Amino acid sequence: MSVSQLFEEAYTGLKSLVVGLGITGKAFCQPQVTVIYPKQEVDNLSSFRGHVELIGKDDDPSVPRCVACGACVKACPSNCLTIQCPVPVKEGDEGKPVVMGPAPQKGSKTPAVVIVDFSLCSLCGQCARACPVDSLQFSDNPYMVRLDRKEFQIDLLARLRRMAAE
Amino acid sequence: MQAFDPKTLAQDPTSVRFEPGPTEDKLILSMGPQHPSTHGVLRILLELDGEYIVRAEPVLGYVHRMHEWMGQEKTYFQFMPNMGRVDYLHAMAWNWAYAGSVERLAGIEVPERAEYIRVAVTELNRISSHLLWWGAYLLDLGAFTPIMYAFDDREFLLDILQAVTGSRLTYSYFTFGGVYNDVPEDFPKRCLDFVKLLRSRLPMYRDLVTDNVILRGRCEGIGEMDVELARRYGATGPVLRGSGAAVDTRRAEPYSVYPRFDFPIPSYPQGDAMARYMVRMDELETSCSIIEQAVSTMPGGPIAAKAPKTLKPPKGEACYAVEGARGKILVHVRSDGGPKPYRVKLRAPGFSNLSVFAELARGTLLADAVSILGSLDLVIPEIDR
Amino acid sequence: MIPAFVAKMGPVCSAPMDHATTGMTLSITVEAQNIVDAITVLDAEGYMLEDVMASDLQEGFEITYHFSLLDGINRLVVRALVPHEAPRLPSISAVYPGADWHERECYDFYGIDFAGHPNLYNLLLPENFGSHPLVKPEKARKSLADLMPLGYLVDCGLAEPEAEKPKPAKVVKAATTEDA
Amino acid sequence: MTPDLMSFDHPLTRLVVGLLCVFAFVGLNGLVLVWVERKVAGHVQLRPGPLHVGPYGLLQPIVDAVKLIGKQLAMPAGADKYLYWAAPLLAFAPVTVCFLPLPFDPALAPMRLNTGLVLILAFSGLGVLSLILAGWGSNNKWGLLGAARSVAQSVAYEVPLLLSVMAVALTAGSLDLYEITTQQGAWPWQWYGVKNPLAFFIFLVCAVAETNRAPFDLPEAESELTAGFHTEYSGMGFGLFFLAEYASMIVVSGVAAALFLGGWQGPFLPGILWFLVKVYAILLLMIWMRWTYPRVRFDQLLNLSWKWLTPLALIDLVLVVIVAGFGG
Repeated sequence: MSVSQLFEEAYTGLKSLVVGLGITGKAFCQPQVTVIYPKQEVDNLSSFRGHVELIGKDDDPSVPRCVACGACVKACPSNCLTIQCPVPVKEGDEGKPVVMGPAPQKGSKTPAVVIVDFSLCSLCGQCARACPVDSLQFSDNPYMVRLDRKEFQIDLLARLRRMAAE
Repeated sequence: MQAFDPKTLAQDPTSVRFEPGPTEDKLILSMGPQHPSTHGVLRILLELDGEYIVRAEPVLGYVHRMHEWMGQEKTYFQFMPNMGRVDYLHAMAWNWAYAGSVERLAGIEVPERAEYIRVAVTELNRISSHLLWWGAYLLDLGAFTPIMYAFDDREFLLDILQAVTGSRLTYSYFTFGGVYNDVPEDFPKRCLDFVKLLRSRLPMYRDLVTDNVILRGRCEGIGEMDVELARRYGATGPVLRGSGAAVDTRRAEPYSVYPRFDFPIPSYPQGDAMARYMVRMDELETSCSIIEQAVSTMPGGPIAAKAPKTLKPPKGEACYAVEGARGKILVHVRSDGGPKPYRVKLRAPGFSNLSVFAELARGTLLADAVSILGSLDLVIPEIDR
Repeated sequence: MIPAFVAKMGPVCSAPMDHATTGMTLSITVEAQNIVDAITVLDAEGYMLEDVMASDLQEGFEITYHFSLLDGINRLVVRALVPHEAPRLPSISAVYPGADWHERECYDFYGIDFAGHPNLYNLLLPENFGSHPLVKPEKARKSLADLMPLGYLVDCGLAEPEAEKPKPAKVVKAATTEDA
Repeated sequence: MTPDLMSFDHPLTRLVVGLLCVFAFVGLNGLVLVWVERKVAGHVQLRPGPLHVGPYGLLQPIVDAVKLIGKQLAMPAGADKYLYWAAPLLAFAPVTVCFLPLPFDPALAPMRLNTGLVLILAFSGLGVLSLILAGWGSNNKWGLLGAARSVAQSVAYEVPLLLSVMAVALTAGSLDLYEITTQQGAWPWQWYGVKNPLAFFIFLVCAVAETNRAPFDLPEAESELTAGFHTEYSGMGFGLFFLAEYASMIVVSGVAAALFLGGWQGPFLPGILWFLVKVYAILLLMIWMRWTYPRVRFDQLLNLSWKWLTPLALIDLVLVVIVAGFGG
């Protein structure tokens, strides 16, 4: 390698270093892009896919469309859904307290308990896909901070009633 | 300093097996599982002579999750969300490989619109993977700023993908026969805007990093491999293209609607870390051009074929190869006609790419080994599965 | 159409497959002891080792090697069957160094012993893990006849062709497997 | 009014008061530098940097310091107890001595020595000893590799550093920093940095390497050696290394300001302010470089020193001698 080549290489090398400084220097003067979160709002929450929630009937939004068939429970890869209905009363057992059993139960067309355990959920949407009456959808609730994992057992019926009331 | 004593590591069978070399002044160094540049929890046992590497052996399995067993235990639909977790950086390609192999097995036709959406989101995801690699690789080489610029650009992309899929990282967007839900109205416009933005940023990337004399010194001539070595180890993707073979599964074994798009396959003959770097930088542009073509010619129609709620493919087997950001993803599914696969085999490109590392790292400096490791673009969850 | 080099591999049987429905073009079954010779032929032909997969069947462990050329649609699988009692076959890691890790993975999951492997220890599982998680219980195992389509079984002499049901796949076969 | 250290008659009193001032100066400037570094890094990376503690995050370094002091001082098993704890102290102590001959202002030179430059170079050479002890004493392989790197690096970069300083000392005809400063004028064209830009450039590069700053931060290269020589240090043990790094940055910037940029001299403003402005300009350049470049490789680092900087510094020295011979 000749001396001139050597110095040419050194020159281009030094130039690239100066160009690099120029770029970071320019960035230094540009406005920042950080969203300082609790003080500023994040603007794309509407498309966020949170835990599943029930969809109410068109005529009565506080009652879910759900027919308590149990398809979503079976479809869930992580077993995070619980749907319970009253177990049909056997003959001779009338008057005893109502026992809840996993859906489907004979004679029950609405669920008595719908719980999603969000600490297990991986948000895959298989439950919503499996639902025959389109009663499940993703919520867009990103504020999911709890102190105990048990608190992630979300009562969807209560949530639906609350949403309908608002 | 105590001499290396294999007895003190009796609880660790891997280390015991990695005996000290023939001379005593070799240093056995356990790089990882917690090390800044092993990208997660990879462990590499190194035998060093000074700072020169005599022997390197990757130790895997720290994030092993037994996906293949889960594949056998879950139904076809239930295994789908696992695919986003295998390689969290290019989840769409894994989605596609599994969906594609089951579609082949069950003979499900995918509607045209779904194919175009698949292409668009997979290429977007590829760009996000390459951008993250770019930043992380420079972090390995000691430059802290580029990853922030890369993440700044990646943010726009993740917003687009969030609007489509609802999540920002571990997508499970594909279903058998199509995609989960339709893209929003403004999807093509946002894609084109993003492509424009990225193209305006690429010269900055080049000036700041690619042309930088220090980076060139760290990458050029490091970890050279040729096509023959890549073939014997099964290295694919940018690693293979960086060795001079212009091979891309999207072109070699065309799937979906890729044959309809016009895109170049970047390849560099040098085979060093710089060549792999350049291939990935060029692929950013390639993916941009595919996205442009896909969203501007996206037809209307249904987004998913009618698939039964419980899928029971006929007995048989099928594989599906997809070009992921790291190389050829191959999913092989065997069915016995039941609702669960009999066997699912996932071929992770990073697994084969990493297996070359021992060969490439021999005789290099420790700093070069870090550079080589970074240039292979590893995602450890994909390698460990 | 079966390429000429297949004959050199000493196949027990070779069945063409339909790429459109299976993603493969050719399936070659060889004796487990001959695997290294068979794969040396593929190496000379310039094939790349993609993957090594094992599955647990009633007949034994079936080890499936996926090969393809760097370019083009030409994936072929080489299969070898080893019995459950003595799951042992020669290692091909001397021919394809990339097979090293794939074989270790099979050893992890199925306990298949690759003779002549330089480094046969657990790769993904801890070294003292003890068991092989993907080995199926006796009743869950299926035989080849339950897993493979009829066309393949016929080609391998495992079943009689059903006269009334010509496989549509067979028609396409000739069109898609002529490369390699 | 500027404080006048010269009013203390006895040199020993001056030394003690000077040392106390230096400790305060180093501590305060260290904290400010941490803030500046993080703020610059933030803005270069399009993010705000420290923000929440105090106005503009100004109190963040204090919180960090309190956190570091509050942490447990852990020592790895098998470490050499004395070497292990001596290392951080040894890293910090010599750097403070280096401040003594620095002329901050005509009235504010803690110690005027006619061999001030030699003192600084000698004591900054001691700094590498602490890195070796830290790396060796902590019984950690990463630390050992870091220590080995730091030795080779400091040996390689002392040479061109000395040569470039010698070029200036020859021109000025003195080794006293006060003397060298006064020989330059208030305006840039009177500075040695402008008269002899090559020596200035070599000094800057070597200064970055001597203080182990990116892109030459090989002894602690975090993506290769996790943290190099201070891998095992926690709490204030690490804090002292951290402080020593910033202190030695200030020292080399101070020396550069005095040698090449006319020290305290400048129009209109008081001397101490000019001196600090010049020191901080060089510090900012070092910080700016850190957040721009990748790290060089070890052999490249040594090659740069032996194949480029040392010959160039020698040529520069010869030129200076010739010019001084003809001129003087």
